[in-house]
Amino acid sequence: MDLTSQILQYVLSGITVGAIYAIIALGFSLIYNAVEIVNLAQGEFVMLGAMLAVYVLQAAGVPLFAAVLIAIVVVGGVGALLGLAAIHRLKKSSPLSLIIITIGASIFFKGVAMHLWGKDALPLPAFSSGDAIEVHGAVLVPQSLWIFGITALMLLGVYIFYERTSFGKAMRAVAVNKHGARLVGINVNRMVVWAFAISAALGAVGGIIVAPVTLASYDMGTMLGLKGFCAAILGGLGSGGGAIAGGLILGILENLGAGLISSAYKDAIAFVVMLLILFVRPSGLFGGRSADGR
Amino acid sequence: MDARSQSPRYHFLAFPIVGALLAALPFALHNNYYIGVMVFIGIHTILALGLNLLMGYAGQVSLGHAAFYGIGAYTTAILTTMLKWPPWVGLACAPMVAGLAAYLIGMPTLKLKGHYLAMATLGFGMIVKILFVEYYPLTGGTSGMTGIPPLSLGKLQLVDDRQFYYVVWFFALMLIWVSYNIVESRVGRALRAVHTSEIAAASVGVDIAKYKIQVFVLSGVYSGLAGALYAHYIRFVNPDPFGFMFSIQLVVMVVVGGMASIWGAIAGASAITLLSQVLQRFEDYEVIVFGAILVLVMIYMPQGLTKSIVDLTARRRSAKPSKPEVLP
Amino acid sequence: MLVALVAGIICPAVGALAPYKIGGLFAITGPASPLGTPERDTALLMEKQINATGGINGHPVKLIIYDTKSTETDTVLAAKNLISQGVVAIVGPSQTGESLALLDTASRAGVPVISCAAGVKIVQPVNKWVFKTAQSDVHAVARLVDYMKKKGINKISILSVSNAFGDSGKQQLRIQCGAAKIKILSEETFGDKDTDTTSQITRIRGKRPQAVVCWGTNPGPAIVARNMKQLGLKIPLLMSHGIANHKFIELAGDSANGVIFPAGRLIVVNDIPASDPQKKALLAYANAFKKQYKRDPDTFGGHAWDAIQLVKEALAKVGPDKAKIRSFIENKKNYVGIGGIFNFTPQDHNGLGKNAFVLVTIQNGKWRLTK
Amino acid sequence: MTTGAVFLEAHDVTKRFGGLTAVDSVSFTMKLGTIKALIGPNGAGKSTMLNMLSGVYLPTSGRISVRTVDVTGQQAHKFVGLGIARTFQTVQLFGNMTVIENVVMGLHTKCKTGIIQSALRLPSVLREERMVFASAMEHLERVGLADRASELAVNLPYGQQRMLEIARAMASSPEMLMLDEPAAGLSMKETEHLALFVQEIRDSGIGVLVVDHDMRLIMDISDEVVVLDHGKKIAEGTPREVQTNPSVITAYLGEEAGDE
Repeated sequence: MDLTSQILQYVLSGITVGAIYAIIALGFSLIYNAVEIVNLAQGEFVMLGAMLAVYVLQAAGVPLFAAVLIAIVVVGGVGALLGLAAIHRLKKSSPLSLIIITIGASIFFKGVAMHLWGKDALPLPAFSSGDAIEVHGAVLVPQSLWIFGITALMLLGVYIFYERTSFGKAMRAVAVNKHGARLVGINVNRMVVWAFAISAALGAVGGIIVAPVTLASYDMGTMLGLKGFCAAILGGLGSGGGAIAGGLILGILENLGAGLISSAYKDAIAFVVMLLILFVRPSGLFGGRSADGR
Repeated sequence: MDARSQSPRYHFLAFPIVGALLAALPFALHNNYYIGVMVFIGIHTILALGLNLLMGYAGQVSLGHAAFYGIGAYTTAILTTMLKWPPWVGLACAPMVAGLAAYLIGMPTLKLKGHYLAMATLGFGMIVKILFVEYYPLTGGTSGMTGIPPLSLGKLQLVDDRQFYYVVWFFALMLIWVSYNIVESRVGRALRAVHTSEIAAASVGVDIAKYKIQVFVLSGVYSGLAGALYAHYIRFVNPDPFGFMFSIQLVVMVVVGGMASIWGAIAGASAITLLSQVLQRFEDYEVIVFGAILVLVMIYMPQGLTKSIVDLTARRRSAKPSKPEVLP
Repeated sequence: MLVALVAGIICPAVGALAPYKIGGLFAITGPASPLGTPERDTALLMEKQINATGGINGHPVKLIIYDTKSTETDTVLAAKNLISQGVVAIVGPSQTGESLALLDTASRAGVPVISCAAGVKIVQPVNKWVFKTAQSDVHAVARLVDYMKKKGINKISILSVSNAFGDSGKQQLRIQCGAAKIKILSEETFGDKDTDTTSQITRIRGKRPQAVVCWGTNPGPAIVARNMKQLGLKIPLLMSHGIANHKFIELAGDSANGVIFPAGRLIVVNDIPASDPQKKALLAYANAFKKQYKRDPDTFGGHAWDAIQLVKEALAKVGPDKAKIRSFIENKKNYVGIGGIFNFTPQDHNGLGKNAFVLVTIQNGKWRLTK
Repeated sequence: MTTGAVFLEAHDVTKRFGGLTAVDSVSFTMKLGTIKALIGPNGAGKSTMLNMLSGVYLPTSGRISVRTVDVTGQQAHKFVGLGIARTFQTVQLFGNMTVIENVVMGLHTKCKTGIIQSALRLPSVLREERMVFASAMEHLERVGLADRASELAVNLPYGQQRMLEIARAMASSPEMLMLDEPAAGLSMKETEHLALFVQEIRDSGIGVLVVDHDMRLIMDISDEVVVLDHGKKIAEGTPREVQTNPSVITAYLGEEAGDE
């Protein structure tokens, strides 16, 4: 295997995980836009999606497709509940105590998942069988294609939702100016709850499509959530396009680093890259003007 | 004529009382387990104090503070086992190395704001933990380093829990005193000023960047000392205790205790440390219960324990508190 | 504080004969919980068994189990709690790091600790009070190296998890492969929460080794096996005893077939000839566990079984004296357990040799003794 | 301090925010011991100008010099050291501090206590504390707030908050004081009191730059007036000269017919 096909392999693997980071980062951005808090339970939505899908598939014996749908809807509902808890105290609390609420929620979800589904990892079957595809000496598993496709669909869906539907536009108005949105008769609280629900559902989708590759376990969410957060910051918090770019860049760089430099420092490379980018561009690659207002 | 808030006098009354209570406590506890718990509360108090200065007074969030704790622990571990330096020297060097690390990291990161700063510190914490794991020749990798010597006073080795209790709380009380002095001084006022209005603080000449870095270094120093105390207490270090989850736990201690409150740091450190011990009985459920308690405390006491309790007693005293309007 | 004070006070039991208290420290939650949970289950099973058969010399046994949460701090505190409640010995903890954090506490309090973790560092250098029942990776690696020599494999790549278990295995592989003239072409690692190892395997593929040795505990190795199959790398995959539970086969699915690894005899108990001295002990544990929990036991539970069995025998012989229990275990010879046949000495607090391991191949999702 | 000496100069100062030019190559000078007013319709760029002169904004182009030394690009907190103090359009007090602590903040650059000295509470720290609190009390007496020294700043009525902000600025003993709409929200009586105080400050040899909408106040107290419109300087002179300047009248009438 020559170096070019090795590099191609790293890039392909990088895009696969990067797509997941992108979906999670998008979830972060959705909530950040709505309430300006960072939801550190986002990774747990990913985990809940994956675990629920496995559980429904095994326990209820429904087809994979139905299990996936059920999981997404349930996780969306859980997200809405968290949103309710957050807005309950939105006005009275500092952003930091809201973040701690999401940390508490994340610990809680992890505990519940551990209790319900055990401490071991669980497998989810791939969406389609078939052999790996070979591209110039690098291989691509069919599930990766599913991941690319579904991620692209999700991103398109979010874009259409925001740009083309009146509901999405209302939500964007809340993001831009909460007070103004309230004045024109938008129910801001409802929008916040919806933002949580949608980003939870997005996270669940991410968890479900990645589970056949990576397995599902009660503690899978923390690291995925952090990397997603990392991607969101890289792209610039609150920017949809930035979230996607951030996710892909992170995934590819991380795999290239692991492959070409050292796998021992795989995670370190991801964070070093993030730090360097932040030092050069303090508001992320695609964020608004720098925080330094002078 | 002292026109400042009445708190200093109040504080200097509280200080000897708390000190005396802490000194007497081991005589009431005939059980090394409780002493051990108190030792960890002391170590966590030192950590929370430093982080509280940074978060509560300088308004900077750090999600990577466990790294400085780890740097402190590893510094003394390396100096005392590999170079055979005396434990007290290791203990003295640990905060310095951690402070230096904080300085180097703070210079570029403290230019960032809000969530970007949080993420940068988180990334830094991750990188440091990975270095602990991978830099095998120095750190012993994941298996860690054994054989760290105990602290000693003359010929007396401080290996007993009770002895160590006094060592830890000596440092903790000293740092409470130091933190209090800083908060109630020109520097503390400048920090509080930055927190209320950066633009106004700059208009009276407060060099915001300088104070941010100073506090960051100071909290690094605190954490380094805590780490060194940990290392000489357990006498073994490995990377696991210095990861992301512990950084989060520290932030939780500060917020639950109450931001911008010296006593809040002790309250938070005690509450979280004790809670995790009390929850032992829930076995598999303890994680769920811990998460639920955290959410409920933050929903119903968003200001943290100390402030909420003070508010509660204040409300009882005067039926109708005059809620001052916050300035624009 | 008060709550903890009250909560911790355990009333001494009243009865004909005071119960013997044994402490258990297991990682019931946290990353190491897949190890700690079967250990805890086994411990509870044994408590029930011992008390149902009249206790030890008429004394009932009381097991006090605490969760270490897979953290060193909680391990040390829980150990102090156990010691202050007067346990005669501590069984566990589950992880190497936790066990090492206990060295000081154990020797200071003079309590025998019988760890269920694998790391050699726990017993090397020997701490007077600390033992372990899990087989050392030294012997696991020795078995694998023997196998590779036999099959003419002399160029390998190592893929290990970045925790104490993986580290220790890697060290041993370096030493023993060096001695056996097996060349290590590359050393890769993966995080214990990593969800993808394709980049590591791609690197390995570029080095063209004859076999891959993967050293880790679930779920990482399952991902490695899957990724290897996905990337079409068709060379022998050798693994560690860290995958000796059902989970690996469940997670890796088809990719598990053909994987070879050293393991205690427990998981291939049916393949083992009746002449094997361990057969009886293995069956006793396996059947008891299955009856109680309706699932197969795994090797981790076996470590707890051996540890408690040793304490039980000591108690029966020397009574509840911590120093005597310690020296009983230190001099125990020919204890036929789950992990192997233990022969403790003052220099060897593990007491096992490489015959504690057999080589196991996964065939059609089942464990088979490697021929 | 020499009354009449040039203290600060702005040379062709421009500030753009994205496509919008808020201040368009404005030049003027500030002299010690004079009150200069900066007026103009809403959005004329008055506050932006003030923010540049106090280092809050960095000019897009142009130069600012203090005592002929170029200070363009210096950070905001350095301007106090140059002898420039200011107040804000929306009152920016440290609400969680007492009234006297706010004034003590104004003395920040006069003290030397660093983090280490204060951590150890050295005798020098206590000495300095006594000194600054005494000095702050004097400043409070000048604005008539001495009796409220230990109250929290948030609890003061609005007019007193304005005066406290000026007292804080004065505590740094500036050579030039910038007041951004000091009379906004004040009652007639409070405004008179303010006018007297500002003139008193001028008479002590300090240069004062005032931005305000209250034309009567401006015309009463100013020695010189600069008029901005759409970011450009359209007139400069004595209050009388400016009042009769045709372009000023058009600017004001075109924008808002009311006020004066």
